[in-house]
Amino acid sequence: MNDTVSPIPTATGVPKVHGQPLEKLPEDLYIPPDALEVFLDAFEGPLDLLLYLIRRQNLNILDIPVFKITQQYIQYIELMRELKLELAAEYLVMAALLAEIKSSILLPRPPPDDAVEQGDPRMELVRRLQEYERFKTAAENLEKLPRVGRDIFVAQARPEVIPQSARLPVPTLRDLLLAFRDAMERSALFKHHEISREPLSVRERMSRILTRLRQGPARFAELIDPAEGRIGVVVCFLAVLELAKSGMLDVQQDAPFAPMLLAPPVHYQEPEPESVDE
Amino acid sequence: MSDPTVIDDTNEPAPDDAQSQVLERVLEALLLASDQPLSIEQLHRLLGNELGVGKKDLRAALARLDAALAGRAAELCEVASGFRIQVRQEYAEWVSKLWQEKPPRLSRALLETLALICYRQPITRGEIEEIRGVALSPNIIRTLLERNWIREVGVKEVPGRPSLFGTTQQLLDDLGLKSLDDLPSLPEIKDPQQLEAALQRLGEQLHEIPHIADAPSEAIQTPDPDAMSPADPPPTVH
Amino acid sequence: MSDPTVIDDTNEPAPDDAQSQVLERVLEALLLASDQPLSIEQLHRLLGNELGVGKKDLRAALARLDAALAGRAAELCEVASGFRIQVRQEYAEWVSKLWQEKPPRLSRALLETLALICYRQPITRGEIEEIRGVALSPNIIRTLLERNWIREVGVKEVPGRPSLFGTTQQLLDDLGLKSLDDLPSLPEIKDPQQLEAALQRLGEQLHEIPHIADAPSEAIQTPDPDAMSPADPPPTVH
Repeated sequence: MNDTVSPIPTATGVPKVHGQPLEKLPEDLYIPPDALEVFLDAFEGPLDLLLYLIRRQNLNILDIPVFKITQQYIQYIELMRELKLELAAEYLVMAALLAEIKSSILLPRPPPDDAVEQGDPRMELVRRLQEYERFKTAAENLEKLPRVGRDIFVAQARPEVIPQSARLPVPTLRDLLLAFRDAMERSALFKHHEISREPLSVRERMSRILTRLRQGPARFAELIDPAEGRIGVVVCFLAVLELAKSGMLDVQQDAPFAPMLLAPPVHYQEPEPESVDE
Repeated sequence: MSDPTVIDDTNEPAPDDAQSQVLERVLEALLLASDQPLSIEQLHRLLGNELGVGKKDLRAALARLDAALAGRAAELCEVASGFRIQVRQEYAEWVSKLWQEKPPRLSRALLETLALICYRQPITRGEIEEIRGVALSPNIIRTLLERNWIREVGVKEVPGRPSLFGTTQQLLDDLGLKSLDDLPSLPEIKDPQQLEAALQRLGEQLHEIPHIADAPSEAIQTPDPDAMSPADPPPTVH
Repeated sequence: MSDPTVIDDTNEPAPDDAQSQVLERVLEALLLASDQPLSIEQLHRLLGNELGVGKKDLRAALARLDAALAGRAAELCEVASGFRIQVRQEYAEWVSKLWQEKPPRLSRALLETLALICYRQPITRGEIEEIRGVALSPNIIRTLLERNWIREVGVKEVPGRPSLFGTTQQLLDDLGLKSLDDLPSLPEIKDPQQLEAALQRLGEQLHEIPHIADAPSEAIQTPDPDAMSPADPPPTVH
C-alpha cells in the first residue's frame, strides 16, 4: 500500500511544512487547497478526525494501522498549524496519545493480562473511538427524524377576538434588553454580525416608510412631518437612503427635474388597503 | 388517513375533482400553518405555477374550503391582509379558559424575537432565525402580531419575498416609551454596568411622568416644615 | 357560517349526539388555539366539570375528532405531552414553501451533544466532552436549554458538583414522539469480544514496521510533541 502522490496545483500557492514548501501531498491527504480550511473546520475533534482517517481507508476501528494513522494524523495537525488554523488543544493531546501508543508498540510487549490491567492505551483508544462513533451515528439518526418547524407543522387557529383576560403580559424593559443582549451575544459567537450604527429612530422610520409606501408611491416631502423639525428630515432622509441601499425601495423620476417618487421595488404587486394600527 | 385522490362515487368524479380537492387541502394546510393571513397574491405566488391555478381557481377553492369547514370549530375568514382560519367566536370562551389556566408565556424566544424586531427592524423572520441560531415557532410571530406589538411593514425583494417586520406605536405605549431612541444603544447593552445605568435612567424617566402630573398642586404649596428631614434648616418666614 | 348545533337530519340526532358533537368541537377549538399539546388531564381539568365529562368521554371525543379530520389537511396526533393537530405529512412540502428561508441547520456538535443527552441522561457536561473528545462550547448547552430540549435535572455529587442534563417533553413533542422509547435505538458497539483479538493484531504490527514505514521518511518522525516544532530537525526512526 504505497502512498501515491499527486502534484499540488500551484495557482493557489504552495503550503509549507517545517518552513519547507510542501510540493507534494500524499494522495490521501489531497484536498483542493481552497477547500482545506472548510474541510478541517468540519471535524468535530480529534476522534472525529481519526475516525475519518480510518474510514476513508475502509478499515475497521479494530484494525487501526497505528503507524500509518499516526503519521497521517500528525500531517494533518502540521498542516493546520502551518495554515494557522485555530487548533484546539485536544488535537495535540491526541497526537501525544498516538505517539505514546506507537512507542509502546516499539517496546517489548508486557504479557496480555497486564496490558488490560494497566489500561493499554490502544485498548482505551479503540474503546473511545467505538463509543464516539455510536453517538456520531445516533446524532445522524436524530437529524433524520422529522422535526416541528422543518417537517412537522402544527395547525394553529385562534378566535378573532381574544378575551382581554387572556392577554399577554407586557414585558419589562429590562427583560427585553437582556433578551436582546443574549441573542446578540450568542450570534457574536457564531459569526461576526455588523453592529447597527444608525439611531434606532432611523430603523423605526424605515418601517414606517415601508408601511406608507404600500399605499402607493410617495414624494420625499410627503414622508416628512414638519412638526418634527430638522432632525425629523434628517432621520427620514437616512431611512430612505438605508432602504434604497438594501433594495427595499426604488427611487423613480419620470422626467428630468420631475419630482422624485419613492416606491416599493418594481415587482412589488400587492396594493393592499392595510394599516390596521395607524 | 383517507387518500385525497379517492373520490366518492356518488359525486360523479370529473378528472378535475381530485385536483381541486388537493388544492382545497393545500390551502387549508397553508392557512392552518401560517403565522399571518395569506392574500390571494401570496397564495398565487406559492401555488400558481406548480398547481397551474389562477387567482379565480384560488377564490373558488377558498369558497369550497369555507363550505367544508361549516361543521367544524374553525372558519375561514377574510381580513384586511388576506385569509386566515380562525376559531369560531362561539368557542372563544373555552379558549380563554385555556389561556387563563396556561397563559401563553412571554418565553425567552418571544422576548428575543421582539427585542430583535425593536433593534433591527425592518427585519425578516429568516434574519431573526439567523441571529438566534434556531428556527422560530410560527406561534411567536402570530402572537406578537395579535398583540399588535409588531406588524408587517413590507417584503424583502429577495427570493421568496419574505415579510419585513417592524414595531408599532402600541409597543412603545405598552413599554412607556416615547420613541425607540430612548432605548439604550448596543454598546451600552453589552456592558452590564452601563446597562444598569441606562435602565436606571429609563426608570427615572418613566417615573417622572406621574410626578409631573402630580406636580402642580404640590409644588405651589408652601413646603410643610414637618415633612422635611430634620437635618434641613427650617425655612425662615418673615 | 353554519350553526354547529344544526345536525344533519339523516343522522337521526339522539339528544346525546348534539352534546357529544359540541364536545368534539370544543376539543378541536382548544387544540387549534393552544401553543402546546394538551393532555387528557389538562382537558379534563378544563372541561370535566362544566361539560360533565370524564376522561373516557374525552378519549372517545378525540377519537371522533380524529375520524372527522380524516378528509382534511390536518390530523390529530398524540405526542409526549398530549394531543395536537398538525398538518398531514403529504402537505408539509407545501407549507415549508411559506418560509423561503429554511430553518437554520443544527450543527453536528449540537446534534452529537443532544444524542449523548438523549441516550446517556442524566449526564454532565464533562462526560459529554469525554466521549466527544473536545471541549463543549457553552453555546450549545445554552441553545439546547433555550429551545427547551434539555434541562438541568440535578447535580452530580462529585467535586465541582456539575449539572446533570436530561431531555424534556418538548424535545419529544418537537420530534413527534410519544416517549424516549420511540427514539431510534442507539447503535450497538460492534464486536466487543473481538477487541482482545484486535489488540493482539495491533501488537503484531511490531514486525511490520519496516513495511509500514515505507511512506516518505519525513513523516515517520518520532511523534514527540516537542519535536513537532518547525525549528527542530525531525529525528528519524530508522
